[in-house]
Amino acid sequence: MPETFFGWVVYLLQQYGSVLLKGAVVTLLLAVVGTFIGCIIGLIVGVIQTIPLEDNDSKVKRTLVRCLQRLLDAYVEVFRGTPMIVQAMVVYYGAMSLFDIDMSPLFAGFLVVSINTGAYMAETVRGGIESVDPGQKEAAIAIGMDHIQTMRCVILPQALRNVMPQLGNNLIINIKDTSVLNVISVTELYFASKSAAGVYYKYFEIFFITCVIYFIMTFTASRLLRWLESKMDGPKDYQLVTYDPMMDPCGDIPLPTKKPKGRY
Amino acid sequence: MPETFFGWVVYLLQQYGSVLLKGAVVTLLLAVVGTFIGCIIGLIVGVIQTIPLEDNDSKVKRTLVRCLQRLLDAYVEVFRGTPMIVQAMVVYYGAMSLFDIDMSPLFAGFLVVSINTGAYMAETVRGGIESVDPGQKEAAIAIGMDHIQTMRCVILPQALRNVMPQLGNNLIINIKDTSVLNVISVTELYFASKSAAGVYYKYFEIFFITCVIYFIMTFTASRLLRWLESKMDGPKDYQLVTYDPMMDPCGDIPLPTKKPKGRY
Amino acid sequence: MEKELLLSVHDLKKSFGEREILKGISFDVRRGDVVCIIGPSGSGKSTLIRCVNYLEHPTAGTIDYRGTDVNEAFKKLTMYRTKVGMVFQSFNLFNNMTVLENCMVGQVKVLGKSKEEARTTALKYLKHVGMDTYVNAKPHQLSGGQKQRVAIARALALEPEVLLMDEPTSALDPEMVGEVLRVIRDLAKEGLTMVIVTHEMAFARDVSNRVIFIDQGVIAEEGEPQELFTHPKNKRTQDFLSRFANA
Amino acid sequence: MEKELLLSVHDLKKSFGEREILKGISFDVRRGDVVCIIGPSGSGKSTLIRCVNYLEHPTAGTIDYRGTDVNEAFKKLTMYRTKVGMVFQSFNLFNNMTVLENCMVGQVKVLGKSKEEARTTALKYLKHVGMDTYVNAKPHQLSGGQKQRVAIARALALEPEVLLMDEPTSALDPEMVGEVLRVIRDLAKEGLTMVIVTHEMAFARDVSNRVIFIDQGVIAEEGEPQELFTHPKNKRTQDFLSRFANA
Amino acid sequence: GCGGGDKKADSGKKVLKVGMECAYAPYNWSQPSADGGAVKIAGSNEYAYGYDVMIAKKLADSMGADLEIHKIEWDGLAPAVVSGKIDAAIAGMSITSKRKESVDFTKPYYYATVVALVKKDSPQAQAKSVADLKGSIATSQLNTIWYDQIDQVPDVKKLPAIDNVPGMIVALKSGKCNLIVTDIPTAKAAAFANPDLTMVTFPEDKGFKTSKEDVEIGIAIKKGNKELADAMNKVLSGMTEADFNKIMDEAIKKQPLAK
Ligand SMILES: Nc1ncnc2c1ncn2[C@@H]1O[C@H](COP(=O)(O)OP(=O)(O)OP(=O)(O)O)[C@@H](O)[C@H]1O
Ligand SMILES: Nc1ncnc2c1ncn2[C@@H]1O[C@H](COP(=O)(O)OP(=O)(O)OP(=O)(O)O)[C@@H](O)[C@H]1O
Ligand SMILES: [Mg+2]
Ligand SMILES: [Mg+2]
Repeated sequence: MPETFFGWVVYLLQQYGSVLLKGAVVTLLLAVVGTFIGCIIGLIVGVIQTIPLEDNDSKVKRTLVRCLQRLLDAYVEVFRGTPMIVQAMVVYYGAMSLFDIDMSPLFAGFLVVSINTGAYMAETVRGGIESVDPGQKEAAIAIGMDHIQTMRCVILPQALRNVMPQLGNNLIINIKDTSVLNVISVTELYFASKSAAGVYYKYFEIFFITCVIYFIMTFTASRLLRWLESKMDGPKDYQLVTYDPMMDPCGDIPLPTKKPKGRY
Repeated sequence: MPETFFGWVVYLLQQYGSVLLKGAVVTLLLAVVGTFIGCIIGLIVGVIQTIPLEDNDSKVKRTLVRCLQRLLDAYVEVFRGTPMIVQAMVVYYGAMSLFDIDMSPLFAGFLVVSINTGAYMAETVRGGIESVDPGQKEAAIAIGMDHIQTMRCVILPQALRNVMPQLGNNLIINIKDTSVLNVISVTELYFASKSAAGVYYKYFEIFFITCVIYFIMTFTASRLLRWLESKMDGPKDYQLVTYDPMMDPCGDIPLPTKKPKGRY
Repeated sequence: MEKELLLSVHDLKKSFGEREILKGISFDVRRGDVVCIIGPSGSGKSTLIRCVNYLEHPTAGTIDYRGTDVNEAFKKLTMYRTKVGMVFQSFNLFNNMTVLENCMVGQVKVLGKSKEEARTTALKYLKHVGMDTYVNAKPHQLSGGQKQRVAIARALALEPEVLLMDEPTSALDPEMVGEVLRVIRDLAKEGLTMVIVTHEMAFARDVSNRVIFIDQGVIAEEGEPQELFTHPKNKRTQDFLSRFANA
Repeated sequence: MEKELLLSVHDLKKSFGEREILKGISFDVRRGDVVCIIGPSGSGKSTLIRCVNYLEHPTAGTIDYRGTDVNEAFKKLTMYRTKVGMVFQSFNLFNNMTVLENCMVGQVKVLGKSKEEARTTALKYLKHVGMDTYVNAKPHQLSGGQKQRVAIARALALEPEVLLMDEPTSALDPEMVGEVLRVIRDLAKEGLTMVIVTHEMAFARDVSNRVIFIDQGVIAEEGEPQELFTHPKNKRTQDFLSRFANA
Repeated sequence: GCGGGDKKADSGKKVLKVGMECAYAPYNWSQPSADGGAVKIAGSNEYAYGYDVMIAKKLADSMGADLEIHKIEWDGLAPAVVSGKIDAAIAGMSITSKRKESVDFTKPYYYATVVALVKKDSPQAQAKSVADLKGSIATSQLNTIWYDQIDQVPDVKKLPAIDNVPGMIVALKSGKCNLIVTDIPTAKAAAFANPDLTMVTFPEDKGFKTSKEDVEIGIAIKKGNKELADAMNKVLSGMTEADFNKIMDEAIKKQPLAK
């Protein structure tokens, strides 16, 4: 048996390296898939929450939309307001005892993370949609687009861009928060490391390894998302097809480029 | 002994109501104080991260500021990237075994939540500062303010307003995430309910109560913060001291008020 | 011979909440007309032109398209809007699309044209406004004048019968006003029917064949540009015009 | 008798990265001068005026204040900036303060005046621009013209020797240009020394006693307004001025 | 469900689904290989072993069922039994009358003697009786009878319980407390892994006073599942405390720590 801290770290890595790695894969899978589906849920909820009601809409449509919006409000509040561990237990064990639905732990995990992320993202998406210049919507309507087209072609692509940083945050949070899913027998990274700790009674050594793995995951995720963001912004330059005849006659007037932030 | 679900809920409430309530108080205390201090940390870090470096600054100052900024970057990445439960263990037990610092669990709890929130808020504050129109900063500099004055009088008050929704989010997250602090013997709500559940193995009944308490706390917190936001926006109207002689001669030209969002 | 009647607005009223902004406005637009709408800030010019395009729903009154109420003539308002184009003060180019895509999206999504066809039409009108070399640029890479020219091309690409413009040059640097006005002037010469809200009095006088002066939600004066600018009858018109002598 | 020399700019150069925007600019500002700077977009007018206020640090060249290099004459740049005020195109009123607070904060924080004193001075200059009735308003509640008048009062409240203005009316609705120009005209009449970047040619001709035409980072032409506007010598000046005949 | 009777594996044999943490040596732990007779954990490539698994294997064999191990966090075990996700939780659970409100327990499958776990170099290590531990700072595991036993130490400073064993050890090693009350297997494993810790046992009359019920460790099954209870009790009735201790010794020897 090893004697030193790092001796133990190396030893545990040999013994449990592959198990921890597998746990990390499960964690990553849950976080990525959950965040992805959660975003889609958030997107849909966000879009429904921002359906405009016109004065001349029929009463039926108004009540229907209002009801749906209140319902979704409740969904957002309840799922943001209660701990995910409880949600997991209710979904997994509750479905079994009440409706005899025997879902697999991983499926339940995806479900819970998605629903939970969806509730958080719904608010974010709504903010993102509202932060898009209203002029964009007006212009879309003015060329004859309907609500769905406006959202799909004009508003959402821009809202999504605004929402990206928050999405990254959510992914990072999910990577860490999936750890509660071990109560529904999902063996993700945290649980894997806990069982390793429970076998060797070495807490700090194992968690040192775990922290490094978590850190690698979250760091990679956040860098990847930043890269994605800059990718979404597209190229900074564009190609003139030919010379522009309407450009200034006195010659060299540079195109207004976005000024770099000034220094003073 | 009760027979039904709600019978049990009532029974457990009688048995454990006061324990749960005490747990809720600890949770709330940790979340509120932690978020508050975390915000201050985030604010300071955010301000340092945005110190502008001028071309004509001395090399010493440049290196110093750069180093500090890299250090704070590391702080943010590490504390965002690792689970709070591990941070709690390291701070509480690590301080004891390595430096013989015997802090109380609650103090360690405040410390951990604050540092953790600080790391999250730092990014948010940076975003908030950067989202303030650069013209505001220029104007402040142009009337002779220095960096500190500019930040304190002009930028931060506006950045803080932008950051409020995110602050609310963080408070809610903290209310729920303090649950991991039971590893350092902080008896907060989740821990209290877990011990209650372990006695009768009535997990669903106890967690129903706990969820309701959590929900009340998070819901109240989010509504309170919204109210605070609208409070910060100040009154919508203002009083004219007297009639404005320079106003339009053709009479009734209303002041441009912010147009309510159009409906179409 | 009278020119064909395209739009006629009857006693249009619009309230926001308690406040009545438009208090009964009627006018006709015939094929080839260039109608300029002038008036002080807050008088309701934007509200009027937005009502004509049904971006705002009028509280009362009707708008007829070729003699039939718009709500009857078109099953969907979206189709009406392709007949009556709109150019905004703040350009409102779609930020997530290139110049070319901005001019194509309406044709493809609303008119259901093929991409090829849409591309050809878009290029035609971009050339018209002198922006065909910028097809790959994103809106944020253009100057204000260039943006507005693209916005005009986007509206034209749907080949509308009438083009509405709400202060097309107000958001521009003075230097760039010229290029946009030049484009509008060309369109007027080619006989495009237009309704233009503007603060450029010299331009309004030049380009329009009718000027409507709106104040406090009603048409205070209306007439031939020469007449209205040189001999305004209404006291308010006189006051208003006097403020454009640049202090 | 020569008027007192306030500012003199010597061979000022400014590069952003590789690109040299200002390529050596020299001019003097004497007490009571009203210097207008005109030139095409992107020619470096804003950069120049920002350099004069040290909002940008010049790459080369010096700026003298009353004959002494600014960096020597003032221990801190902040004090220099209270002597040389600045008005921005986009007003840049502090959004988190009322009109009165906007005009007081500089006096209290930078000049170290008492609140009472600052209040009196602020009110005096707010009255000057006709905005003393709006002391309790927040910037977002004001029209553009009103905002710019407050911004001028804010700059004046520090009682600077020279006032720099960068296109003070470019962001305004045409209707509101008048009220701001009127204020500036009054200040000129009272003998305030000003350097104004503007696109309002008529105004520049009226108000200034010297006009500087900048193109591509150098002074292409400089002279009395009458002379420069009616008989521009430089080909570029002619081209540029011709574009203001509104299309 | 009626306890493994309704779900058939491919082989046509009954399946006995058993839940445990697999993180609590020597009762149950997980290991990367099947060494020594470990059982594969459902839905993973890990293997579970330990005292609980050995007992589970015996039970499954006698019932003619295939054993399926589910790795579930402690807090999930009771809901898993109640909802029927698993047939039995064999995880070192203490039998208490209050818990019987929610689940049924089989006869005890182990008797866990209560001992003290302390630092080797601390005065507590010399204690000859519970009274000698006077004035200690103590804690134990959440939801165990051991936590209640702490009260027997005179003038004790009782810290809040900790919900996992390694956490408890960390608290002891860091000096936040100087006494942990737990059972022999746990204390033995902990002392083995951490040479600076030692287990203190007391003579019967000077040790922690426990009723027979306090030390009974049982198997939790769904309420009313008589068939499974009977089947399990039949096997357990045939075993004595000595048999249990023999198996536990084997588990302690086989735990990864011992290698
Ligand atoms: N959606 C709305 N809700 C409430 N009030 C509105 C709305 N839109 C416009 N208004 C009000 O209606 C009045 C007329 O506004 P409108 O924009 O039509 O004026 P305008 O003539 O276009 O002025 P400008 O020359 O400044 O563009 C204003 O007082 C404005 O505050
Ligand atoms: N901070 C900066 N970094 C890099 N380039 C800059 C910066 N500020 C300005 N520029 C560039 O310097 C050139 C001159 O800009 P400037 O704003 O001085 O022009 P201007 O004459 O004021 O034009 P306008 O009339 O449009 O205000 C432009 O090409 C601009 O892109
Ligand atoms: Mg308008
Ligand atoms: Mg400029």
